[in-house]
Amino acid sequence: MTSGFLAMGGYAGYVWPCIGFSLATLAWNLWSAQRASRAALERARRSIAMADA
Amino acid sequence: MTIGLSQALGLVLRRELLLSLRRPDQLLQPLVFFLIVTTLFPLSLSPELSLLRDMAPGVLWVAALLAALLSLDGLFKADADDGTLEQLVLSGIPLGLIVMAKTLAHWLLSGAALVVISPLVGMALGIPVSAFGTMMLSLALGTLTLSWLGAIGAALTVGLKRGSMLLSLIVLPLAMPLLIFGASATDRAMGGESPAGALYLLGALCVLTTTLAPLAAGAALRITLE
Amino acid sequence: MSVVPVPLAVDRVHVWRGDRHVLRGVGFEVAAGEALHVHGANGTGKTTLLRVVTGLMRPEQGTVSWRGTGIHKDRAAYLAAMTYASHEPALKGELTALENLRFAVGMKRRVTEAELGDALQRVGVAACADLPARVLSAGQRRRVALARVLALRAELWLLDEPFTNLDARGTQLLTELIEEHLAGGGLALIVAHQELRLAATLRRLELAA
Amino acid sequence: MWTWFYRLASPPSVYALSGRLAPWLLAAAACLIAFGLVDGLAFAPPDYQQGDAFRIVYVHAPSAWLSTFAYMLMAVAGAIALIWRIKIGHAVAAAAAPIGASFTLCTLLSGSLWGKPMWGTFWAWDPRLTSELILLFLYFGVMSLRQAFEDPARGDRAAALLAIVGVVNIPIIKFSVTWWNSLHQGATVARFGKPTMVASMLVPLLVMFAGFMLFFVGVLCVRLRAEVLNRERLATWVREAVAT
Repeated sequence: MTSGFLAMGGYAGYVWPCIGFSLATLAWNLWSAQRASRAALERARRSIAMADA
Repeated sequence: MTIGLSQALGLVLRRELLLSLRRPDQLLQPLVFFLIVTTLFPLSLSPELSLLRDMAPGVLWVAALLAALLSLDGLFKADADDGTLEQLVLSGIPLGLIVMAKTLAHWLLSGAALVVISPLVGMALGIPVSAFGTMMLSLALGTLTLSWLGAIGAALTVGLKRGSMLLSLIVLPLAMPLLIFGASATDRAMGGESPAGALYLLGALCVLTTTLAPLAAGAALRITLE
Repeated sequence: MSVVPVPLAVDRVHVWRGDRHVLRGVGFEVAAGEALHVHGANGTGKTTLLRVVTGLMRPEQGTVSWRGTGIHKDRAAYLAAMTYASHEPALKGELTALENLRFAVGMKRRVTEAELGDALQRVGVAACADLPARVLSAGQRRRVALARVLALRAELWLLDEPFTNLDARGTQLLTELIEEHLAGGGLALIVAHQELRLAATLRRLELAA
Repeated sequence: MWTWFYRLASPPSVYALSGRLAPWLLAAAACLIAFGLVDGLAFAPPDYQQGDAFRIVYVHAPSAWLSTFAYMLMAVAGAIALIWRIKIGHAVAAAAAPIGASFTLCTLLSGSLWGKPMWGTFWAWDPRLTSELILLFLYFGVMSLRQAFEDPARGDRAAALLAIVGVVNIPIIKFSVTWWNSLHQGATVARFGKPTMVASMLVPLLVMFAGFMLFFVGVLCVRLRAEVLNRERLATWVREAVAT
């Protein structure tokens, strides 16, 4: 059954890359949102430190 | 502001026209650019008029759009640099009116000029004389619509150092509908069909931008002049 | 006896430029016939304060009011009563001194050619009225900008470094013009780093770094 | 009534709220998307016309919808911030832009892959893909304008205004591209519109829509925290929030 499922009725070459792109988009969004919020925290700490100094 | 709105519009319009006419060399630049870009296509495609004729509306319109867009970059920049834009804003004349006067003056000296020399380009690209009427009408409406969109872009990027590239990035996507309608109006006129549909749509775009753009560009100026 | 509100009142204005807290709760009042001299080192926010008072810039906190009402509430009334001379004289190089004046003043009020001529005469640049502004010297351009301020006959003068590029006679001339303006019941807010000697009530506002 | 809204929209409470909501939203989104994918790819029947290629709709349609929804949200948030001077609107708009742009790109990729079996090429200037491409340009314009200003507050306001101008133009662009397409290609291209959906096909699609929507709000919350911090760096409440 799984080989039929993987073949996607002959369109495997189109369906699976699409799923791949979409999951990649979701992953990128998570990763870059995380990175942005970490960078913002860092910058906030630094400017507070500068303000205190 | 003790002077009436129409006097204010007239005054700023006269000022802009006088300023532009004092620098005629700058007025020629968009026209020469229009001719140069048009010449690129036969060189890159083929000298065969019959071949060029199919591409002619697109070539003419893209060249006209780019020429008009490049000349829009300086719409507010010169006044912003020498401080007169601030005086205009502080004169009490509504910002929308200032934008309207400056954009109309700019269109008269650039967009309209492109329309006047467009038959020259039309012939060079093999557009039949019978289509010249529609071509010029659609170009007039199209360049005016573009001037309004460009005014918003110019107002948003007036203070920026490398603003002209950003201006094109902002305005061209918004100008795609008018390119579609304008080029297809010319194309239909060339094919002998009635271009009425495309012209009406182009006219509608023109009216929409004429009414909304001054408000948007005025608000943009207030933001960038802070 | 209803207290007539002081013409110009600035109340606890705060402005940030990115991280820098440029204006920290600046507040003052200027009455008729008074001038306020704003001074301080470079970068202490003198020009920013002036731009806030002109209304070009909206402060994050604090208000600027003219005759008791916020300048952004009744914008037309305030703009009719004030004139702003920026750090650089706002002239178009391609236009002559007279044309610059005609447009700049004509935008705010109906003005006759005679009045324009008198204003140029008063500031001593009548001779180069028909020369394009780009050929004038810095001092002459400053004087044309002063002619605009004069011809507008505004109640409130907002001047940003008006004495730059002026020679001794020019400084003397400007001092007289300001004194006449104040004597006539006008007000002035002057940003200048040099000392001012005015025969009128002159208060000082120091902007700390 | 307004004070409630102002308190909610105050940066510290938004910062705290979005921090608490984000994990739940993302977890729920993960479940829904997992379920939707499995159901859509394995159990839903193939389309009688396009066969299994049709299953691409389960990712294409939700991301296409998100690409437009994010732009609308960006424009509305920017407008609220411009008109009522509620600063948090600019943070929401700045947070929504990159997410919307990424889903626009995903829509373009999955759309052209979906079109390949039908058109024989990846890109055939299909009206909907062309509008999606122009939407990507609009996103790019707004994001680069926001970055172009040194003073972030002015960049926010300029980007907000451009987003409003953009949102007015989106229907015009969609109409003109469709009009242009029907002009030249006529009806020859088999329009891959919404094929008739039987219930078992529809359920996974709705689940995927819900999953993508929750995912979008979840990521928006995470990005919002970053944008709020960037704009409120020197506010007093940031001290405790950052200290933990």
